[in-house]
Amino acid sequence: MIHALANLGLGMLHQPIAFLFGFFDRAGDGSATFGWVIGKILLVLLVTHVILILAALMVWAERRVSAWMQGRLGPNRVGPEGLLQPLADLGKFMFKEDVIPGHVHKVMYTIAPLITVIPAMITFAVIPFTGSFETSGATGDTFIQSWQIADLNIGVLYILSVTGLGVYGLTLGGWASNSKYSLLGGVRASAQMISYELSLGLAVVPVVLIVSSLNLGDVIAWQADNGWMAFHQPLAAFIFMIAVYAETNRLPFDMPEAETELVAGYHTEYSSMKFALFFMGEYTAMTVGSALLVTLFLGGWTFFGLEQLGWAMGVLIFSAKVLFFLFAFIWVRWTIPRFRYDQLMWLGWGIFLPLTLVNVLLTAGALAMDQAWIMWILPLVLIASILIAAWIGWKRDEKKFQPLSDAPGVIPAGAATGEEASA
Amino acid sequence: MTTALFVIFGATALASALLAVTRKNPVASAMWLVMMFFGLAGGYVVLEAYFVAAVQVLVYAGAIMVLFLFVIMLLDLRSEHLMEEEAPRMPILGVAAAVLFLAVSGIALLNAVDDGMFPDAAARATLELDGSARAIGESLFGTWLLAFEVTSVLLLGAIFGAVILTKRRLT
Amino acid sequence: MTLASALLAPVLGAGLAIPIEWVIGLGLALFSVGILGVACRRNILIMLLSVEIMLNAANVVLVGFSRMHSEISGQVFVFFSMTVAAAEVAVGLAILIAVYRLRRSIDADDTTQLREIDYGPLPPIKLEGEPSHHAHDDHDDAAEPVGAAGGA
Amino acid sequence: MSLGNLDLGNLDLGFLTVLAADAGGLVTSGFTSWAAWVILFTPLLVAFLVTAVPAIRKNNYLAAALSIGSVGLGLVLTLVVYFFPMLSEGGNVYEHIVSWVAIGDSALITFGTRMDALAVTMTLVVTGVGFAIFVFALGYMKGDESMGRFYGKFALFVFSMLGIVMSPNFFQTFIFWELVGVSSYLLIGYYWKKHSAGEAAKKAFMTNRVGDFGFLLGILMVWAAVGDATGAYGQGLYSAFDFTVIEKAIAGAGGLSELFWNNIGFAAIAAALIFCGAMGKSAQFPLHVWLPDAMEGPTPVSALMHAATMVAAGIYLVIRCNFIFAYAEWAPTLICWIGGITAFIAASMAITQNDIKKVLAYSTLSQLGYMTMALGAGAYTAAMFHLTTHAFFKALLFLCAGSVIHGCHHEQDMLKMGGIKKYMPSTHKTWVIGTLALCGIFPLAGFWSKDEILGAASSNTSIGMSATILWGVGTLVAFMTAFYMGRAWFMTFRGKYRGEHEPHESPKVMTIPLWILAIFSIFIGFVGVPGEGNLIEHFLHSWHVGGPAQFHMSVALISTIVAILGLVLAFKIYGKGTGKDPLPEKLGGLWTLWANLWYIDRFYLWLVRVVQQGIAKLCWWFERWVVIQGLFNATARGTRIVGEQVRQAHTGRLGSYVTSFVLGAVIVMILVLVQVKVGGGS
Repeated sequence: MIHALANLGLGMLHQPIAFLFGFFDRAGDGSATFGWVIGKILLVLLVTHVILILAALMVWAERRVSAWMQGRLGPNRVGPEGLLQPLADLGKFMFKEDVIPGHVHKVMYTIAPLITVIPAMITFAVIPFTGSFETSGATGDTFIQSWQIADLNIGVLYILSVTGLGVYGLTLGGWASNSKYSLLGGVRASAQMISYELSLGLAVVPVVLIVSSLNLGDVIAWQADNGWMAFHQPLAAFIFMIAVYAETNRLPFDMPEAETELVAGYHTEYSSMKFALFFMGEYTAMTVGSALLVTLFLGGWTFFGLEQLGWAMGVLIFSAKVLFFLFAFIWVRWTIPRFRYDQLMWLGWGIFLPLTLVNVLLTAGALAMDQAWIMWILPLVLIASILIAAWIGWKRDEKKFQPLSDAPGVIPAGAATGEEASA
Repeated sequence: MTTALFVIFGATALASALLAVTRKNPVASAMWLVMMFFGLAGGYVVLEAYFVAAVQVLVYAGAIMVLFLFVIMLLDLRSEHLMEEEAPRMPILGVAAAVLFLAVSGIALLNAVDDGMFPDAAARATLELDGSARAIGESLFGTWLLAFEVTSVLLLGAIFGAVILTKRRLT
Repeated sequence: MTLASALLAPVLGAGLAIPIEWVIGLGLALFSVGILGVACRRNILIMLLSVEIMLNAANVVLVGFSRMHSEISGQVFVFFSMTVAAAEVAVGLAILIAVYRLRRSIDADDTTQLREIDYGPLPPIKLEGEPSHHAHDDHDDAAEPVGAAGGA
Repeated sequence: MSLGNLDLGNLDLGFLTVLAADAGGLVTSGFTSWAAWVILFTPLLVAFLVTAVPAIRKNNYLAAALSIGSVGLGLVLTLVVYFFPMLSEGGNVYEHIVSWVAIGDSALITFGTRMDALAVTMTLVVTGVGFAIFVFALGYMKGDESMGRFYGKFALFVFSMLGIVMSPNFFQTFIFWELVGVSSYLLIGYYWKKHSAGEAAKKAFMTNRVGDFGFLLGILMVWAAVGDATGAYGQGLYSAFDFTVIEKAIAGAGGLSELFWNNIGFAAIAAALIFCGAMGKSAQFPLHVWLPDAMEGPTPVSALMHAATMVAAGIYLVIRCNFIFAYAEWAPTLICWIGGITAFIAASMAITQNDIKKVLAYSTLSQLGYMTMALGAGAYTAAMFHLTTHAFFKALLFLCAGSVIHGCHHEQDMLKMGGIKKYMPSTHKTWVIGTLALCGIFPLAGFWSKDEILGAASSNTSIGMSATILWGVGTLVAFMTAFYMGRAWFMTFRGKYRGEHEPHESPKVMTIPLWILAIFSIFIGFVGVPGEGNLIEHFLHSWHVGGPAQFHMSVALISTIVAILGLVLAFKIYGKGTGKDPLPEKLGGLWTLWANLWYIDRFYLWLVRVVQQGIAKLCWWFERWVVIQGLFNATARGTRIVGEQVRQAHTGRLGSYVTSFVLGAVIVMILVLVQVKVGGGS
C-alpha cells in the first residue's frame, strides 16, 4: 500500500529526472560525453545551492530553536515564522561596510574566509544522496547512474583529506587579523582541529576495515545488507560524532571563538560578507559532518528497506537523517557548557585517541578471526569498554575535584553559624 | 590534454615552490607550499597514483603544514626579527649551487633521454598500473612489511624526541 | 571508476601519456628549488619547508619511476617518505622551538656554537711516551688519552 | 624396574628434540631417562634458590636442608632408578639427549644425560660421599654467618660435577669442566676476607686454566678428526662431540691414528692434550701446585673437592675416553710416568708437612698419581676402583681432620696437637680405620684397589723396562704413604696434648658421617676382590680394556709388608708423641728439597717473573714507542695540523654547509657523467 502510494507520488518525479539523466549518459564505451559532463555540472550546481540555502536556513533554525529552548520567540517578523530572516540577514551583510583593519595581512585576511567554505563544500562531491538507478541512455544502452557527483574509490580518504583543510581558514584568519584575540583563536583552532582529526580518522578506520573498501557507496551497501554501522561500531560512531563537533568548533568545543574569553576568536576583526563567509563555512561544515555521520554510521540513504520504494525515497531518508543531526548540533549547543581547554586536549589525546586505537585493534583482531559471531560480540565489548572508561574518568575526576563541601575551609551546609562550626 | 594537465599542475607546483622559498613571511611561504602540495597532488592524479594523491593532501597539507602554521603562530615571530630578514650572507654561492645542480642533473637527464632509457609514446601506452589503495596496501603489508614496521618504530622515536625536546623541564 | 579516470577517460586513452622524463625533470627542478631554499635562507622554518620541497621532489620521481616500471613499490616508497617527512617535521619543529626558547630567534646564523672558535695559537701538544719530566713511568701513563694535552 | 629395550623414536618436546639411538640396551625414554635430569638439575635449582632468594640465603638451616635434600635425592634416585636395575639387568645404558645448537646441517651440539655403569658408579660416589660431607658440614660450619652462601656454592659444585659425570659429549663435558673450575674457585675462596684464601682460589683457577686450554685443543682436534672421518660434523642425530660417535668412528676407522689422517703423531698429541685437562683437574705433575694451597677452603670443601669429586674428574675423564687413550701411541706411557712422578714427589712432600690438612692434600696427590699410573697402564677398572675406595677413605680422613681442627679450636698445626686420642675417641678410631685403609692394610679398602693398580703397573708389558721401574716407584710410595700417615697419626693422637685450649669431641652430626664413611672404608674394598666375585669388574666390564685384572700375590705381599714397615718406622720415630720432629736433621738436604716442595712453586714464580714479565716489558716497550709514539701520536699530530687548516671552513652556518655539500655532489655528478660519456662512447 505504502509502496503503491510512494510509487504514485515519487514516480511522477522520477520520469523527468530519469529522462534528464538519461540524456546525460556516458557513451557506449564508458567514456564521458558532453551531455554527461553537463549533467554532472548540473548536479554540482544543485548540491551547492542546496547546501548554501541550507546554511542560511540553519542560521534561522539556530535562532528559533535556541529561542524555543530558552522560552523566547526568536526571529518571527520577516516572512512566515521568520523564514525570510536569512534573506534579510544577507542583505544586511552585503550592504554593510567591509572594514579591513590597517594592521592586517591583506591577502591572507581576504582569502581566509574563502578557505573556510571551500573544503566544506567540496566534501559533498563524494557523498551519495540516494541509490544508483539504471537508465536507458540515448544510445539505447543501460547505464548505472548514481546521485553522486563523483564516485571515488578512495572516497573516505578524500573526505579525510579535504576536511583536514578546513583548519587553514580559521588559522590564517586568526593570524592575518594581527590581533591578540584572533591569534589566540587561530592557535586554538589549529591545535584543536589537529587533535580531533586523529580521532576522526581513526574512528573511520574500523568502518573501512569492516567494509574493506574506501568507497562510500560500498559502505552504504554493506550497511544495507548488515545493519547500520553504528550498531556494529557504537564506539567509533560516538567518537566520530564528538570529533565532528570539535572539528566544526561548535559548543561544547567552541574554544577558537569563545565569546566570553576571546571576544569572537579568529573572526573578531571580520565584518560584512567576510564574516558571513565564516558563518557559512561553519554551517556548511556542520552539514558535511552530519552527512558523513549519516553515510558512514547510519546507513546513508537506506532505512530498513524503505529506500526500495524508489530513488527519491533515498533522498528523503538521507535529508531527514541529516536534518536530524543538524538539529542535534543546535540542541547540543544550547544544552552543554563549554569545555576548559586542557579538558578538551585531555579528551582528545587522553581518551579518544586510546579508545579509537583500541577499537581499531579489536576490530582488526575480530576481522582476522573471521567469525561471524564476533562481529556481534564486538559492539557489546565496546559498549562495556565505554562504560568502564567513563567510570574510570568519573572516578578520576571525583578524586581530583572533590565536592566543595569536603574542601578545607568550606563550611558544611548543615553548619549554620560560625559558633556551631567552632564548637 | 593529459600532458597539458600535467604541465599545468607541474608549473603550479614549481612556481609555488619558488615563491615558497622566496617569501619573507613564513606564513606566506607555508601557504605557497600548500599550493605546491596541491599541484603535486594534481600531478599524481594525472599519473594515476590516486592513493598517493589523496595521502599527499591528507598528510602534507592536512597535517604537516598545519603543524608548521601552528608553530609559526605559537612562536609569534612577527614581533621578532623575522619579518625583516637581512639579506642572506652568501646567496650567490647558494644560488650557484642550486643552478649548477639543476644544470648538471638536467644534462644527465637529457643524456639519458638521448640514450633511449625512457619509454617512448608507443611504449608508454602499454604502461598500466593499478594505483588503488588495495594495490598499495597489498604491497605495503606484503613485500614491504618489515619496512612498514621499522617506520612505525621511527615514528615512535620521533614522538618521543618531539615530546622530550619541547618539554620545558627535563627533570 | 574514479573521479579522475572518469574525468580524464576521454583524453587519457590507455597507458600513460606523459613522458617520464618530464616527471623526472619536474622532480629535479623542485629539488633545485629546495636546495635554493636551504642554501640561501637563514630562517630555520623556511629551511625546513625547503627540505619538504626536496622530499616531495623525490616523491615525484618515485611516482614517475613507479609508472615507468609498472611497479607499485615506488608508490609505497612515497608513502614511507611521507612518514619520514612527518617524523622529521615533528622533531625538526621541536628542535626549532627549543632553539627559539634558548635564543629568542630562529635565524640559523645565530646558532653557530658548534663552529671552531679561534682561541689564538694552540699550546704545543705534549705527547705521552716521549722522554719527559714524568717522575714515574708506569705503563699506565701511556694509556692516558693523547688528546688530553691538546684540549686543555 | 626392568625396562629392557624400549622401542625408540624421536620424542618431540617442542623446541627440544630427543634424539633416539639404534644401539641395543639403550634406554632413551621413560622415567629412567628423565631421572638423570632430576638428579642433575636439582642441585642447580637449589643453588639458584639459595643464591637468588635472600630469604633462603639468610636462613642458614633452610639453605642447608635444601642442599642436603638435593644431594640426598640424587643419591636415592641413582640407587633406585639406575644402580639396582643395572645390577640385576646389566649392560643397560640410559640416555636422554636433546639437540641443543644446530648450525645448519653441518654441525650439531647435543645436550643430555648418559647413565652407564661408569657414570652410575661415579654418580654414586659423588652423591654418596657428598651427602655424608654435606651432613658433616652442618656441624662444622655451625656458627658461620654465611652458611647459606656456603651451601649454595656447595650445591653448585655438586651440579657441575654431576654434569661432567653424566655428560654424553665432549662439549658438555667442557662446559661443566669449567663450571667445576668456577665453583671450586668460589669454594676455595670462601673465606674471602683471608688474603691467602683469595690467592689460593686464584691459583687453583689459573692452574686449571692451563690444563683446560690443552683440553679444549684436544677436544677440537678430536672433533675435527671425527667430523672429517664421518663426513659430517653433525652425523645424523649425533654430533661429532659425542663419545659414542667418536668411539664408533675410531672403531670404524680401525684405530685412532687412522682416524687422524693416518698420522700417528696427531693421535698421540690429541690424547695428550685431552690428558692435559685431566692433569689440571686431577692435579698431576706439573700442574699439581694448586691442590695443597686449595686447603684454604673450609675442611668439608677440601673433603668434597680433593677427595671425592673434583680431582676425580680428571681420572673419570680419561676412563670415559679410554677408547682414545687405548690407541694413542706414546700417550699412555707419558701418562704412566706422570702418574709415577706425581705419586712419588707428592709422597715426599707429604712427609715434610706439619699441617694436618696439607698432609692429606699431598696424600691425595700421591693417590691420584697412583690412579694416573693405572690409567697409563690401561687398567681403567683398577683406576675407577681405587677412585671409589679412595673417595671414601680420603673423605673420611679429611672429615676426621676437620673434626680434629674443629675440636682443637681451628688449630691445624700437628706440632701443637698430640694426645687427642683420649679427648676424641670416635675421631681417633675412624682416623685409624682411614689410615689403615689408605696404607693398604689387609683387608681394608685400600688394599684391594692399590694392589690392583700395582699389579697392573708391574704387568704392563707395553712399556718394557718402565713397568718394573714404575712398580718399584709404586711400592716405594706405598712405604712412604704408610710412613707419613703414621707420622700424622702419632703426632696428632698420641703423646700429650701440646695445645692451649682443651680439645673436645665433635657433635653427633659430625661423628655419624665419620662412622658411616669408616664402615664404607672397611667394606667397600670387597666389591673388588679378585676372582669370580669381583663385583666392580663385573659392573664395569663394558669399560674394561685389556682383560680382567690379575691378582699378583707377590705384589700384594710386598706392598703390604712395606706398608707395615712404614707404619712401624713412623711409630719408632713419632710414637712417643714428643712434638719434636727429628727427621729434618736425619734427612738433611733431601728434607730441604722436599720441604720446599721440590722448588716447583718457586720455579713457577721465577718463570712468571722472568719470562712473563719479560714478554710484558717487551710488549709495553713496543706499545709505548711504536704504537703510541709512532701511530697514535703521529696520527694526532697529523690530524691537528690538518684540522687547524680545515677548521677555517667551519663557519657554523647551516647555509654554507649545505652549499658546500651540494657543490660536492655536483662535482661527483660531473665526474660520473664524464665517465659515463667516456666509457659509454667507446
